[in-house]
Amino acid sequence: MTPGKKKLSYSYYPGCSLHASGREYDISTRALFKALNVGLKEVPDWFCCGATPAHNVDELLSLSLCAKNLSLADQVEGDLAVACAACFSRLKTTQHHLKEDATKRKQVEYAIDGPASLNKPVKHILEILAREYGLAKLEESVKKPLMGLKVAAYYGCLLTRPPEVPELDDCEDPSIMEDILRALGAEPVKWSHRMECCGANFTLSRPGVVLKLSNAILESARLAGADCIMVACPLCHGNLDIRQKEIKEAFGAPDSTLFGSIFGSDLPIANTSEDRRDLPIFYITQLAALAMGVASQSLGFESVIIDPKPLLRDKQLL
Amino acid sequence: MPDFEPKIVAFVCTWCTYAGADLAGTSRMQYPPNVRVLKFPCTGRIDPVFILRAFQKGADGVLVSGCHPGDCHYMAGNFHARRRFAAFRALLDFVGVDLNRLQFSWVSAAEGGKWVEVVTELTERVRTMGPMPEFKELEHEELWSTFAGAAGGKSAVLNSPELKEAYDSIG
Amino acid sequence: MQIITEQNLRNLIDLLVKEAKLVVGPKLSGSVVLYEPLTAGTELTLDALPRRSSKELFFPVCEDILSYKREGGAMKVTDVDRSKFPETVLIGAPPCDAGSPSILDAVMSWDYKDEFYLERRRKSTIVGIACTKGDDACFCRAVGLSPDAENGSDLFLTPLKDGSYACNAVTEKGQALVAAHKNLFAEGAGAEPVPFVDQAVQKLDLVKIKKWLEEHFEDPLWERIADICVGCGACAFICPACHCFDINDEGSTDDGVRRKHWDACGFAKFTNHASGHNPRDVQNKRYRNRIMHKFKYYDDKFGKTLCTGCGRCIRACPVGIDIAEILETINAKQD
Amino acid sequence: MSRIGVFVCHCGENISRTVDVERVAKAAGEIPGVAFSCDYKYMCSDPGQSLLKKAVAEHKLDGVLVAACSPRMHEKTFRKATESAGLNPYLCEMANIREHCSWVHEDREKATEKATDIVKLMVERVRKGKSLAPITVPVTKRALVIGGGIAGIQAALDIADAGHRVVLVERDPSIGGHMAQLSETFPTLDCSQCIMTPKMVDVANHPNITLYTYAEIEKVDGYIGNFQVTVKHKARSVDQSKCTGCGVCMTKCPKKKIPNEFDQGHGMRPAIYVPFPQAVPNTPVIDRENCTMFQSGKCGVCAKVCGPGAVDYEQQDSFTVEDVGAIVVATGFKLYTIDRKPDDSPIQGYGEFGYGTIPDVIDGLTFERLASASGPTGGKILRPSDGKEPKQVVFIQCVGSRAREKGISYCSKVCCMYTAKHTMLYHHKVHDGQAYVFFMDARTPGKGYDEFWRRAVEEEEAVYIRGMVSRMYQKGDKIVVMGSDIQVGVQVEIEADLVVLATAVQAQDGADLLAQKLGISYDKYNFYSEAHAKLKPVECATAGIYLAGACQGPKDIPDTVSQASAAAAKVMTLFAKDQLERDPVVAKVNEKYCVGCFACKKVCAYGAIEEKEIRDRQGNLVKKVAYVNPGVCGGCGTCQATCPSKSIELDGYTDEQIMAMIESL
Amino acid sequence: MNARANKNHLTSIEPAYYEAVTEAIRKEAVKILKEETVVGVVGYLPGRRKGTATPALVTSVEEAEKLIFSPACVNNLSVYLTKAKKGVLKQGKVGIVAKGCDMRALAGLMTESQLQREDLFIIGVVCPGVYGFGVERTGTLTEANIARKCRECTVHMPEGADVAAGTHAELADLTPEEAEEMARIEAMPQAERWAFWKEHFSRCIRCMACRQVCPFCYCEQCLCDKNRPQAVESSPRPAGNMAWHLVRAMHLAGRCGGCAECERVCPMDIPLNLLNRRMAKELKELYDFEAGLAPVEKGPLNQYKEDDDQSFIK
Repeated sequence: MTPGKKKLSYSYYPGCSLHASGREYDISTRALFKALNVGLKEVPDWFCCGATPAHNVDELLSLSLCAKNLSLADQVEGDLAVACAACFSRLKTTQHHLKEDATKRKQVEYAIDGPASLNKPVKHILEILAREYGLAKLEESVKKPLMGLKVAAYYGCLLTRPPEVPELDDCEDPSIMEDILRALGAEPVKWSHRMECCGANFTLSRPGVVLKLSNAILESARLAGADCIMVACPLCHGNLDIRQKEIKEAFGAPDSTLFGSIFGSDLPIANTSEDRRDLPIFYITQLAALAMGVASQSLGFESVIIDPKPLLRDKQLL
Repeated sequence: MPDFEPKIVAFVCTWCTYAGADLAGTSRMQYPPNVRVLKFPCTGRIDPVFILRAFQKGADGVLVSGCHPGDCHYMAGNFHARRRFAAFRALLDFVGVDLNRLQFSWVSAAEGGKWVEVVTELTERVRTMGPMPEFKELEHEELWSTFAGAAGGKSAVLNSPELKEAYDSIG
Repeated sequence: MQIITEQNLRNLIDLLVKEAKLVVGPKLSGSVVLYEPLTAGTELTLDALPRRSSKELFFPVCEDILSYKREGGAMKVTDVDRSKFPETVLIGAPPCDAGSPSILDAVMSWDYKDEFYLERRRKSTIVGIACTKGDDACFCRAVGLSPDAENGSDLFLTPLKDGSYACNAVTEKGQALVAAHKNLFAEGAGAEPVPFVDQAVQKLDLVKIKKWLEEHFEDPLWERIADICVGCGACAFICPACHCFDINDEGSTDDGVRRKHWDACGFAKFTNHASGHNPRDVQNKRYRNRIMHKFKYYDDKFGKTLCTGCGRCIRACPVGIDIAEILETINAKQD
Repeated sequence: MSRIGVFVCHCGENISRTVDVERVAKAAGEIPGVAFSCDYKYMCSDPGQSLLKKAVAEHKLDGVLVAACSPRMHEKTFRKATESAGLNPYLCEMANIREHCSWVHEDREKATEKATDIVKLMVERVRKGKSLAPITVPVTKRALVIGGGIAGIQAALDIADAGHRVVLVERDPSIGGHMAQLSETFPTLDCSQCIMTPKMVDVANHPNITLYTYAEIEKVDGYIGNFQVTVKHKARSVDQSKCTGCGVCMTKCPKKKIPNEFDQGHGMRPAIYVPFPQAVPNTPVIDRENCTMFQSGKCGVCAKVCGPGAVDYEQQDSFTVEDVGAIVVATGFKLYTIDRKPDDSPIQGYGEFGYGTIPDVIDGLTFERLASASGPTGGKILRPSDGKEPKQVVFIQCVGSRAREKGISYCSKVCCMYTAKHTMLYHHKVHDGQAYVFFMDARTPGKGYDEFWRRAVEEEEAVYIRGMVSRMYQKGDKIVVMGSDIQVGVQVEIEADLVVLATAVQAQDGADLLAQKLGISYDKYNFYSEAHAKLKPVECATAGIYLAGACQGPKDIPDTVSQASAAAAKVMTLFAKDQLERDPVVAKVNEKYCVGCFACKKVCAYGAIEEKEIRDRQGNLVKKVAYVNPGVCGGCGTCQATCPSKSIELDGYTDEQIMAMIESL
Repeated sequence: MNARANKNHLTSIEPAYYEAVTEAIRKEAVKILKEETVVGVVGYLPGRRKGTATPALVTSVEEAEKLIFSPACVNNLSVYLTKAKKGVLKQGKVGIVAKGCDMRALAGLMTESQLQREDLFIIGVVCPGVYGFGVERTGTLTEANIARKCRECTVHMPEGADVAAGTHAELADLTPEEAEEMARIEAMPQAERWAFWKEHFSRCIRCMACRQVCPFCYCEQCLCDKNRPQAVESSPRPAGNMAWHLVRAMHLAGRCGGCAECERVCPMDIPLNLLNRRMAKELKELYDFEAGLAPVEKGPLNQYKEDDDQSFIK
């Protein structure tokens, strides 16, 4: 495939979240790709990748789920585009494991009754935008630059980890989101918690942990002066958006602590911000589509909890 | 084949496996007497041709043994040997030699017991397999045009003084 | 004229095998046709020229000469029992193969009598067959033979259009063979013979070529045509007339076999002296020897050309050296 | 026809109990080429050896086979006896019918048969064997020491004290190395410079030592006993023979704000400088890249103020060739940095620590300079960003070390101890400060080491947290260190004023390039490889080259000094004789047939094989062939097994011998 | 990418393509001879018989104008640089016409210090395939007369040549006969494999064409010609033949570039390339090495890694 000559076109694995709680990620992805004139063809009959609990319960099952999805994806031309960070991680991890471990590969191929497609390139939306479409072209395509919007780009824990698997960017110090934001005309803030985990795995089983972890992320973004947070994962979005009010209630007072101290008062405690303003949580595709001039009505801003429209209006982006 | 005594040839390095076999001796361990040991400075010196030749000359099983990786007295000889023999095995397998007759092992100077184990296992395995027919048969095979049946006519002993001198000077 | 049907020809083979004779003829061996012992008439394959010539019947690829063993202080030497060589019938050799013994007999019974060759030769009967195939490498006519030349054959068969063969018992051996199996042969006029194939190289003036060779031991031609030779022995080994051999002791100094096997002038070590000196030190000198031997030296000594024009060397040469082309080149020379 | 004598030993009853030695001797007598055979009770005894010598003379033997114990036991004995009987010792071999036969088999019949076979086999070996002459190599009794840290200094002094001449080459302007940078040393807390500088002065004053500083190894030719080493003397821009070391140039130099390497970039130095006040030699160099004179051509102050006129802006790099017989490599180490690594580096940086962008995150060596009385802060612990005294200091061990995911799996060995030392030094200097240490394990094997560590924990109030740090980031003027305490099982977050990283000890930059020049091997971390991990820990595989100190792997000072003295002892052993005698089991090339594919050279672990040009009488190149340097060849024979045309052959184990043995099976 | 799907299914290559390549070679050869860049060019001249070609070293412009490229240009010419025409390299730079498969030999010979890149001017041929042995030589290359090795060619673009003649971008998608045969042999029971090879090797007459035509058999003293000691019997008997072919395969392991010349020239039709290919496959699997893709410092059997596979060692 030679970029530039041929129209970019991808097979597309949305994953369960994007058809449910993260629907706005799906619609904005489709809207964005349409605006960029990039083909996107959904894999027929795809099913759940098993993220994020399956691999902790039954490794073989989780590998087989992804392997089957990959072989389904093989039927559609073009590299496989994935928006959900968890699906992306599972699909890439599966390819990685099965390449390394012939025994497992045999087991999985037996289970899915066919060859595991280990060489189908799996690409996250971020790398498609930044590398395949290209930052320069992205910048050119911007119709409505996101001027003055201070964004905390939040990577979460899955996009770049473990180091040898995703091949997306530097494992601990990535810049791909910030690069895209700059291309869109927004202002990425420098902040500390962009790589921390929001606790997605525990969202149902141990919500307390989630509240703590997500609070730390929100606080860090507020301290850095961000107007909003940008994510690339429906699970992160869920925690940061849906639980934001809950978090506020749990950690209302400025002196509540994020973490317990182990040596009583010996250990210093992280500060919290004075102002606990609401932070709208955007998907990368929502912001990008907005910048491409896609009508805001078709980006799912209505279905989120923290209404982003006041902020967007404030920045004259609506 | 109850009476079959396999002929086992062992190519060993002097520093590890030969010493390991010595240790088996000083420890008075017992193992089958079928093995004949050829000492080399290092497994790196062992040419695949030697193995081939041993089979041609009637070996039913061949053992190649040297120092464990990292223990080579010459630093890397066994590493080179390892690659060489990995390739040679593949070749023998491809032409239809049963690799159960060719054993490779690392036996250190401290592993008298392992030497006994390796030699015993190979000897007994080859014993159950029976004599190695392939190369031996090949040795005696002739082209049709040679009329192999004609070999073994009348003999004469050459021992005139001149001839004797000539022959003696050869070897 | 005597006629034998194809079926009877095969039956003849079956009978000969029953008579405990060694019957050798073209036979499919793996993917190639070779002269090999036939166990039944059905094995005879006449639609392709065998890859190797029939010379190995008398001059095997490799044969034992003697074996030796040191016993005590003395060396015990055991000869090969040549009386055990079997009676042999060669069936289905075209003139370019059947003709080779009549060339080689001269050298093999010259000042040194090669007992191995001669014993085999004495015990063999050759049934030649006229050649109706041929390709652009064939040039038997150019060296004085022809697709129906009977040289060397004891019995000669000519393929007829109805699939049977006209027979001509050339020698007593041939007559004896026919006489012993009379019922397989029938008297008759026979159908039309199958026509022969035209040859690209027609006639060469072998006398003129020999004269040129005599005068051009040193000539730029040698370098030009022969420096591309890579020095293998393919041409010599499959040639019906080449007869160089090497003798090797195999085994140890105390116990072994002395073997004689084919050698080739293409090999770098051909004529290498024990001193390490080699008078034919480069490839073109070795190739020159090949031509000289075939078209001059052998003629000088025995009045024969050491080539039957079978074209095998042309087909097999890895680098496309074409002896017919070389002869044509020499033939066309004015000086 | 050979005339071999076979002597079958009873070894008391050790052999004769299970092997019918008389039958073996009789069978041996019938092997072609055997002229004499007998059996005897104790071949190794004096009468046994006399029997051998007598038989050699009486039967005009030209080869000897003693069928007895393992050659590892008595080969030397019988070769000596054979030699005294007038034969080449290498014509004597042993057939091992004790360890490999009588001791391991019980069946007398089968043991006898096997012993006979072993004898037959070995007779072939003797029959095809050749006389070999021992190889002698002349030795130049002058040593080269590369690297002027404590390892190089110690080795140079030891060799020089033994009366041999030494050339010491140091890359930097002064010797001293890392040890000169240290504040105090564990486990005694004595001042590093106090024990180091006298040794440096000894080097400078030693009549047997030629010191080249600001010099590097350009090229190494030759082999054990006979190396020719080209040394590049980098242009100092100061004539060492004229400079008095008065230091006026340094005080007058207008360019003074250059970060001082010796202080890990935290102090300042002028463009003409000595790295530190006690430098040896005390001759400054001009840092041309930072010198106004060199950059713009306008200045020349130092030349003007220099009384003796030693400053020479025109000076060029120069080269000398040193003939030496042995080389000690003591090039030391460098510290891992957490910066982003170049793309081609197999070692990863620390993105989670911000890739070194936080100014108050420093490494251990920088802390040494902060704690050193001669350091940039005069011994006060002040943090680099704002010069404030840190009240909360977090020390993190194993940064880079034991971290496979970062590309380094080894332990750096010294960090546990120096971190403990750092907490103590900190506690001594900042009484109200608190030190935290994140650690995986505390590794303290050494004399007095564990006691020292316990003192840090128990008496000096360092808080040791077992666990690693996952992230740190700047928050205001604090550094938030997020980690885990795996013993308590909780996440820990500390707001620190200063973070000190015990970063991994790594091989010096360019260690691989130097190794290639020397022809020595190195591991994947570029640490030099010793010839044998246990038995030859200071020798390189390449004969005549020895290792000292951290260039071979992380080491503390006592270990380094010990190894340096060991390397010196090896050099002295080599220099004890005028000529080096070697076992003649070495490879030889048949130049007639060698076609120069150099497969042998590629597999030779000793670097013994060189390319040799064969020229005709007119001097035209005919071909290139392999040449084995017998002084260097180790005798493994890997080259011969590799050579397709067998144009290289190992004496003592020729193909002819081996084939004859196989033939006799 | 599904590369195979994009390959041509039509296999017939018309004479016009070869004529265009011929023109390009002639032009280049004439140019470098005229400019005295080279002392000679090793290329192909037409043979007497229709559809044949023969290797030649041309040293003049007139001769260079006769050079050809056709499906009959089967030879791997690099053999001349290490053997018959070795001497010419001493006189100066030499031009050589090389197909992709021949280039692998050149790279291998550079690895083994037998050639220097700067001594060569490589006229690479974008080769769509050559004739097999004993096929109809009609001038047009079809699935029926293409050589077995060409059916699975992976190197038809002459990477690293000084100039490339021809433009043929994609190869036909043909049945990989050789790979299939190898798979068939590998799947045989061990005794059947032995019988297979024994039958083939028994036919060998030791004419040494395989050795002589091999660019890598450049030893001046072949191990198999040595008689002190005699490691391999030199007489053409089944025993010595087996040993000879095994030793040769072993010596070529990790070096053979897969030109399959040995197999082509074998007058007894022994499938020798299968042995070499099997070794190449093993070394690729074990050490991820492919011979001849570019000159390298060391071949796979001249180096090692500490963690090499040793599952076969006890």
